[in-house]
Amino acid sequence: MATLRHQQEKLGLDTFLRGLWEENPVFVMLLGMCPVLAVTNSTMNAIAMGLATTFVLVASSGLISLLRNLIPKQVRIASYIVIIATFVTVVDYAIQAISLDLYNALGAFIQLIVANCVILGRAEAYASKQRLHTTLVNSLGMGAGFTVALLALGTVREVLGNGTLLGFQVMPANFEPWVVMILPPGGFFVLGSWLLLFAYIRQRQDQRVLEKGGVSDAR
Amino acid sequence: MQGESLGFIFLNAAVVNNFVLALFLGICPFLGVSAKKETAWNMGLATLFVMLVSSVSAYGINWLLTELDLMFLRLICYIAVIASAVQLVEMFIKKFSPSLFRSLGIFLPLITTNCAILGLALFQTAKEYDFLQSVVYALGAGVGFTLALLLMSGLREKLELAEVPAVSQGAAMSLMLAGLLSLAFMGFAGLGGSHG
Amino acid sequence: MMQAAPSTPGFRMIRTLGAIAMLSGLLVVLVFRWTEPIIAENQRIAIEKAVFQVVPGATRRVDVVLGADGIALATDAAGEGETVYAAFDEQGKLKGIALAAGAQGYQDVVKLLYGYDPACSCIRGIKILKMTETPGLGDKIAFDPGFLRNFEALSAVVNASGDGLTNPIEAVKHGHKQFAWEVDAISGATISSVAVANALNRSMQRMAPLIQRHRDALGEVVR
Amino acid sequence: MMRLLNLFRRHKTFSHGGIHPLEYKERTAGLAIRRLPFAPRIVVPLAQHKGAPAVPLVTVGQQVVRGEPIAGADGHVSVPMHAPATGRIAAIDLWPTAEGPKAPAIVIEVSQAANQAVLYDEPVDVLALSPEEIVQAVKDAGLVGLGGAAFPSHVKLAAPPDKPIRTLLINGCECEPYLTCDHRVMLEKTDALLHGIRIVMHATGADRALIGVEDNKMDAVRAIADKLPDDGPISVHAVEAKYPQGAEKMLIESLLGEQIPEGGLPLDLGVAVYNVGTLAQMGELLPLGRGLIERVVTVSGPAVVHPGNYLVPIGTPVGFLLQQVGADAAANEVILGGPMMGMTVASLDVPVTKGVSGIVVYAAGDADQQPRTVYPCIKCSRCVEVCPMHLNPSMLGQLAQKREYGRMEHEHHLSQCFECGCCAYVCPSNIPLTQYFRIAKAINRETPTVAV
Amino acid sequence: MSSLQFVGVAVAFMSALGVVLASILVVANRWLFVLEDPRIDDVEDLLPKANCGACGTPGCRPFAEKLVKGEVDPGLCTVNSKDTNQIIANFLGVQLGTHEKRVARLACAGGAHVAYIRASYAGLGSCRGASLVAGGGKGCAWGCLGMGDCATVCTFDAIHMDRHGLPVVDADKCTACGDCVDVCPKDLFEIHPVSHRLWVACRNREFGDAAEAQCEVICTACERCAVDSPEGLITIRNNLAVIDYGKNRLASKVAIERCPTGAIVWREPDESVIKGRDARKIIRKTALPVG
Amino acid sequence: MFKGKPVEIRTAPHLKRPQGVDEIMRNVVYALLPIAGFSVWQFGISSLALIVTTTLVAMLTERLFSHLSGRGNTLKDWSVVITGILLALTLPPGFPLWMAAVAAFVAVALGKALFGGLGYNVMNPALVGRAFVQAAFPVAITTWTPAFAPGRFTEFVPSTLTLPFMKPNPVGEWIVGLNIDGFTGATPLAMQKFQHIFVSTTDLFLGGVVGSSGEAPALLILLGGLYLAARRMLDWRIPVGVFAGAAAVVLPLWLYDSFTYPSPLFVWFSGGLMLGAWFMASDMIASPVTPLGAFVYGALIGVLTVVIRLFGGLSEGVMYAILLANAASPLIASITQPRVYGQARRQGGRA
Ligand SMILES: Cc1cc2nc3c(=O)[nH]c(=O)nc-3n(C[C@H](O)[C@H](O)[C@H](O)COP(=O)(O)O)c2cc1C
Ligand SMILES: Cc1cc2nc3c(=O)[nH]c(=O)nc-3n(C[C@H](O)[C@H](O)[C@H](O)COP(=O)(O)O)c2cc1C
Ligand SMILES: Cc1cc2nc3c(=O)[nH]c(=O)nc-3n(C[C@H](O)[C@H](O)[C@H](O)COP(=O)(O)O)c2cc1C
Ligand SMILES: Cc1cc2nc3c(=O)[nH]c(=O)nc-3n(C[C@H](O)[C@H](O)[C@H](O)CO)c2cc1C
Ligand code: SF4
Ligand code: SF4
Ligand code: SF4
Ligand code: SF4
Ligand code: FES
Repeated sequence: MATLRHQQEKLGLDTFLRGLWEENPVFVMLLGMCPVLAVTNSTMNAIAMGLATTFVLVASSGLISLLRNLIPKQVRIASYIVIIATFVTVVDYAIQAISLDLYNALGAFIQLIVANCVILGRAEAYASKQRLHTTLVNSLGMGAGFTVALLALGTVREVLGNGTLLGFQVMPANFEPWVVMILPPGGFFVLGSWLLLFAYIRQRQDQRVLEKGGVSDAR
Repeated sequence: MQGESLGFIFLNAAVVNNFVLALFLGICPFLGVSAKKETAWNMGLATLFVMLVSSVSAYGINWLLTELDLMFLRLICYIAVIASAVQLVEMFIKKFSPSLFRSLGIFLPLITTNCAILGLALFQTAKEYDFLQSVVYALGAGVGFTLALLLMSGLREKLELAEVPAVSQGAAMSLMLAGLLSLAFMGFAGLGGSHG
Repeated sequence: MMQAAPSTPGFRMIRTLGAIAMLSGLLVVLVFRWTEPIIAENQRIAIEKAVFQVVPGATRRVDVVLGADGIALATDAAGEGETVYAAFDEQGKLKGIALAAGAQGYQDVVKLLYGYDPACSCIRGIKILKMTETPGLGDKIAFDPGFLRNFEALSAVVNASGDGLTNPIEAVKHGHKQFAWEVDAISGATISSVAVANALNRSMQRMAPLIQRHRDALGEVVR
Repeated sequence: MMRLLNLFRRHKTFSHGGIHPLEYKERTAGLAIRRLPFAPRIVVPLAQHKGAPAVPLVTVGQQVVRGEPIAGADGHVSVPMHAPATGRIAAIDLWPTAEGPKAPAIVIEVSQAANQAVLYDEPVDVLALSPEEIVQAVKDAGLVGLGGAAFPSHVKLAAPPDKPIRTLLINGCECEPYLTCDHRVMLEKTDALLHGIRIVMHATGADRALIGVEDNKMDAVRAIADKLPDDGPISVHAVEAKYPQGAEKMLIESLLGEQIPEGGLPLDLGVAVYNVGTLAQMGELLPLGRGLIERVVTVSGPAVVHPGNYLVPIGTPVGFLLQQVGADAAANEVILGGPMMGMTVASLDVPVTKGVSGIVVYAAGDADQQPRTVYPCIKCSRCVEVCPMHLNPSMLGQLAQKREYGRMEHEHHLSQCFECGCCAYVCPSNIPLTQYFRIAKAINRETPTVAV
Repeated sequence: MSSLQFVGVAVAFMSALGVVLASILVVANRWLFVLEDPRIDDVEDLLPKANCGACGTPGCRPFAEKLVKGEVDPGLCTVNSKDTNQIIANFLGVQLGTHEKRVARLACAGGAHVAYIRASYAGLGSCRGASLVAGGGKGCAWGCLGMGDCATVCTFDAIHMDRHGLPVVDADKCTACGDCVDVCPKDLFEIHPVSHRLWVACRNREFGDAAEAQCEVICTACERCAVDSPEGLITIRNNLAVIDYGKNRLASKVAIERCPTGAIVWREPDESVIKGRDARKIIRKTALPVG
Repeated sequence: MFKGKPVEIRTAPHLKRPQGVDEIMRNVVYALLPIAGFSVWQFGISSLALIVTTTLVAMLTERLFSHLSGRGNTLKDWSVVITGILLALTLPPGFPLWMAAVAAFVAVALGKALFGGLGYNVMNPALVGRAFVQAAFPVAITTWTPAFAPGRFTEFVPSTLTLPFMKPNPVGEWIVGLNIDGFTGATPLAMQKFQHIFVSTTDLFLGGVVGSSGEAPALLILLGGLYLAARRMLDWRIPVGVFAGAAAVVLPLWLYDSFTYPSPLFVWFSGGLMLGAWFMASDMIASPVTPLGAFVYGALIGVLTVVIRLFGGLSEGVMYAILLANAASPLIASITQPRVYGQARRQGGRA
């Protein structure tokens, strides 16, 4: 039956950029928050986590998009999860093989990529309905958006909380680090502050549009 | 660890290393479903229940996989079994208590994909808990999750009635609140450990 | 779509999920087989690095299971007991035993590896393997030079009856160390320091007598 | 132990809440009741009481004599009106009321020549009548509650057989600041009051009557007690002077130790509550067979030159009354009733009605009139402490600000609030809590769907 | 265990797991299936979720249920754009349904520049609150208090207060949800189809000079409109002109021409207001003094 | 009379009790001043600088945010002055001023302005500020300096004047240089917890022990608190609840083993419990409005404080206990709603 929402999307730059900003999984959709908060106490971790997640996202979305017409509705979720878990296991072993230190630093969160809401969300909302090429580009965009968000947190937290960036001292030697930034509350505060900043910018923009006599972009 | 007492495991999972506020697990539902006390309570109970189910299943699977020497399949098996179990529970509730389903409705699928559930399974394996310890761990984690959710929902309901500045309404405020809660929970650090 | 449930044959569901599971099993097992040796090698290097760090002068290690009724090579996997790493120098002389230990710290369990030298009845070094202590405070136990100096020769002498230590290993407040078996705590991180001392003490109370009893046999395992 | 406590709390009172603002009663408490001249025009609104408005019995241009019925009751919960003065019916027209909306009223042009004697009376021996006849007589007299609510008095007399009235409470608390009319009535019309009590006891079959008087009026307590036998069915009790001791729910709790169930009436406890003024009027009017045409009104307040207790014909415009007693040049606010629950009038043409027990006039710049900064609720819990109905005004106020009227009713018992104003009086944030609650109740009444 | 065996065991285990789980789900599906028309969710997704009630149901979900059952037309939702309603209609295979646009109208024209104030109100800035305090202090006891409860309550931002403190309805935005009707303490709003062109913008029930002493745009019950119009279209009740919209087709601008105050008006299809030629021209821009 | 000017209409009640928010807040400031004064006498100009810094920064932050959100000048309600002073009183006397400024900014911005200012904060702003710096600078905030140091009125504690964002200047040598007998840098609570040494209650009562700048003079705190309670400016149930809750946990333990566990008196008078119970737990905005709720809330603070002190990793728990109870207060309020008149079980008619 022709349902309401299944219009095939046309491929365009927009497909990619949306994930980066308009529909940024972290800043806008508030998905996949756990790794964002948990592993961003250093920039290195943030990068590794971002790349790993992007890989899983792209690979699983692609496969799901390919199989989308073969999977019956009732076992949809189970199938998606198995597929995602497979790729996560692959990444898990790959990282162990690349560097044990990195693996230890990321803790269980590599395996928890399985449960990352972004990936299953994308599978449900996009990959299961769209053709392969748009899916790949879209999930690449989402992955990039996710990585950017991780970096936004990781750099702030590492610089303030440890005085370093990617392990290199960037603050004066006598700088007193703000330990709280590396601790759990710091994660919440930094992410919250980013959101506040975005909200403030958006408000200012709206105000400016209103002052010019226009209508704000809301319908 | 073999030596840990059940009481300590419970306290540790519930408050000291609270899943949401200290370990960052299950943040998405924590932010999503904490607007009303009632839904928070329901969600907390549902999660507690699923955690128990998942803890027991994970213990079983782990045993089976160790016997078969297939440990590398652990992640896939955990998630597949937990997801199926949750889906079963969902159908079951939908069938037998539509009212409960309406109040828990959307949460059940949310719980499936919730890192806290999977994290619980992975952590209990990593900590090599025996069966009883695993169950208590799940209980503690569930209670801690419910507690965090309830506190959060109380605060958010209170702020519903406040004149919150436009900028800080919504997700930003929820995160700041979570941060404050997390800051307060730091007071529990080291609770139950032997000090002095 | 509404009547989807009855109209999808159960067989199709089973077949699809089965097939997907099979494929995923295949993929994972292949990756696992491929990375297994690399990971094992990584782990070996990591363990050796740690063992050689806590037992100064060692260059070879042998994994041994040490229990009440004797010792066995870990590869034989017989007997009850705890896996320890016997460390030897180039000449095959026993330089010390590396053991794992753990205790509750400020936030969570602190896990560490330490080297015990049966010849001097003392601990020769420690390495923190895993902890979540507060950065900038409790995490100093991993690298604070002053604190690590405690473990260059921390006394752990087996008592006369051979079932424990003569003097338990204990942490004391910063600047109050008097005896060779005391650990001088880090100022401001007493709890983390206590955790290290507790871990060592608990492990040593049990293991030091065993090591001393089987000291000769341990020296032999290198062959 | 209890006795020790009683040292601190000599007189009975209700269990929770209440306030004690300055009383301001001393200016008028000692002044005997006096009459004032008739106003040139008297306005008798047809709806002065709770229930259906009365229907006019007269036509424009007709001459009426003081005490003559000019409007008849329309149904059970309704009372007739009597001409408060001899004169000519000038109009039956819309007239300003204290509540706001204009409402029909009979306007009488007072005849300056007449001697204003009451010619309509049919003396009877009330205690010889049957209860039904008494109820009818009370109704014919146009008696309503003079304590403020103006509820037709006969309705309360006619208790259904399954809920007989056992106890009569007579409310002489007069807890509102400034007001002293009930105080004067108790002192000056003690006999009429006691006679009224006996009539009601006779009509209802109640076997005891308790008069509750606040302990700041001990002279009234003594005056009444002097006329009562020690062990008779009627007794007088001092209760703690504390606002709103006079609210019937509080008084019942103070004197009987019971609470009216939520949504219930005093009747559910076998109790009827009457104001002392009501019963004094009953004791006076019924034997003469007359109608209610005047009442005692305390006129006071910082801006009044000659405060006092005045016997005022019903229908006298407030403006005329103030001319007689003299008002300060700066006077700018006129309250019908007491300052805690009374209503300000928007027009001085508004007449004194049966329910008006006092007129309080403030001048611009009085301390209680200063504009105050309204802060957000600081959750200080004072309102919760003073609310005699044990409500949570803080929460109610916050919900009202967010227009959550349904939740106010369903989760926080809004309808139990009787608008006593204690919460708004104490609120340090100056939140107009009581006004919020009035708005919420009005909206809930009109749109029941909101309250779902 | 040989490599091949190892791979074999793993693959076999996973297949078995997949089959077992799928079987359980299949069985469960059979036993536990709950029938619910999935189109309800789909339709609800397309509704605006304003839950305003303009469609006559308590909210969007019940409306969706009724739509799917075919009990109502999609066109009843006045909040959605026409296009979206058309999508719903196509999806359900039904007609959109024709529904005339309805808007909220105010029965008062007494802004601060024409209506007298008799007492100054101090308290909460809420019409309802003011109306409970001696009616609010306005000379006309029926008139708009101008504190904007209606503008606050309108979810669709369709009401703004003009410079004289009168609410003005933006016909494009108004969805006829009726919230303003409920909230106004003076009951001054009514929902009308835009085809009702004749409109009495007054509720005052007093007569002649007494009325005119309260407001300059007041219905004085002079009966000119009633006399000029076809029989029965306009009657005077309680000193107020009342239009019988059952005879709407007889309505014409003739009715407004001789109104001395401009209390009866003609509304163009875009809801703009036309007054009669005899109506008093008011050039005052400032508020009348209080008193 | 009434000629030419309109009558005023307004709503009942027409009487108003005069005590307003600003008056309450001002009185709390008065009650705090003696404590602040004692702190200055005890710790000298470092303490004075600390108090001035936090108060000024808190006020500036409040002004900034009230301006940004268009709420007018909210300094007039005085509440932010309390926040500033109380914050200083909970910090160590030698706390670097720049860190104190951070604490004050966070206190007002994160603890209050974010949620809409006065009346809407969900946790005690001063304690939010303190908890933030405790987590950010855990070493600095546990570095204690001696009271009654000679020359305290002429020289600052070295760490006080640390350059912004830099590590605190070390105080170890300075303290040794002071040559004060028996100064160990440990608070009575730390001594009790880690060394099982109990400081006498009299010392605690009269001040002069190591600790935060304002926690020492239990007597002054008590008097200030009683003054406010008598004027109904704070809810007496809260401090009473705190003391009851603390005693309920510690009394059985103390009776069981008085060597390991402190006495209730020690618990009441040591650390910040007095200051916390009277001035910080009692902040009405983050505590339940219901009378029973206030007591439960207080008791929860007492219990949590003792639990954290005795069984947790920290030696002092008042701050966290109050923050946790603040977080729980909406829940407490919702389960302790007053039983409405007429809903009662009938009280036996005693007529
Ligand atoms: C946020 C925070 C984190 C802390 N982290 C640790 C820690 O990781 N390890 C530790 O031993 N103490 C930590 N502490 C301090 C302890 O609670 C305790 O004060 C200290 O161990 C006592 O040591 P001292 O007597 O040398 O000051 C921390 C305190 C705070 C406030
Ligand atoms: C519909 C209705 C019916 C009432 N019926 C009775 C009644 O039967 N008996 C009675 O004693 N009072 C009755 N009352 C009066 C009230 O209990 C109460 O005395 C009156 O509303 C004024 O009380 P107040 O001034 O304390 O508010 C009734 C009131 C209303 C509104
Ligand atoms: C807050 C409040 C205060 C009241 N104070 C008095 C009072 O002081 N004296 C009084 O007679 N009635 C007072 N009433 C009215 C009584 O509740 C009750 O209606 C009256 O005593 C019934 O008698 P009545 O019908 O004869 O007037 C008060 C009512 C309320 C709600
Ligand atoms: C009795 C009392 C205690 C107070 N305690 C505090 C406090 O501990 N911390 C604080 O920031 N403000 C306190 N305040 C001030 C005020 O309530 C506080 O700034 C608000 O929390 C800000 O919304 C107190 C006020 C009073 C009346
Ligand atoms: S006005 Fe209502 S809420 Fe306020 S104290 Fe009186 S009864 Fe309670
Ligand atoms: S008295 Fe006022 S400020 Fe205090 S709790 Fe009640 S409403 Fe809030
Ligand atoms: S129309 Fe009604 S609600 Fe709107 S401003 Fe006028 S009086 Fe207020
Ligand atoms: S509130 Fe009134 S003006 Fe606003 S949309 Fe509803 S009907 Fe129209
Ligand atoms: S990423 Fe953890 S719950 Fe969403």
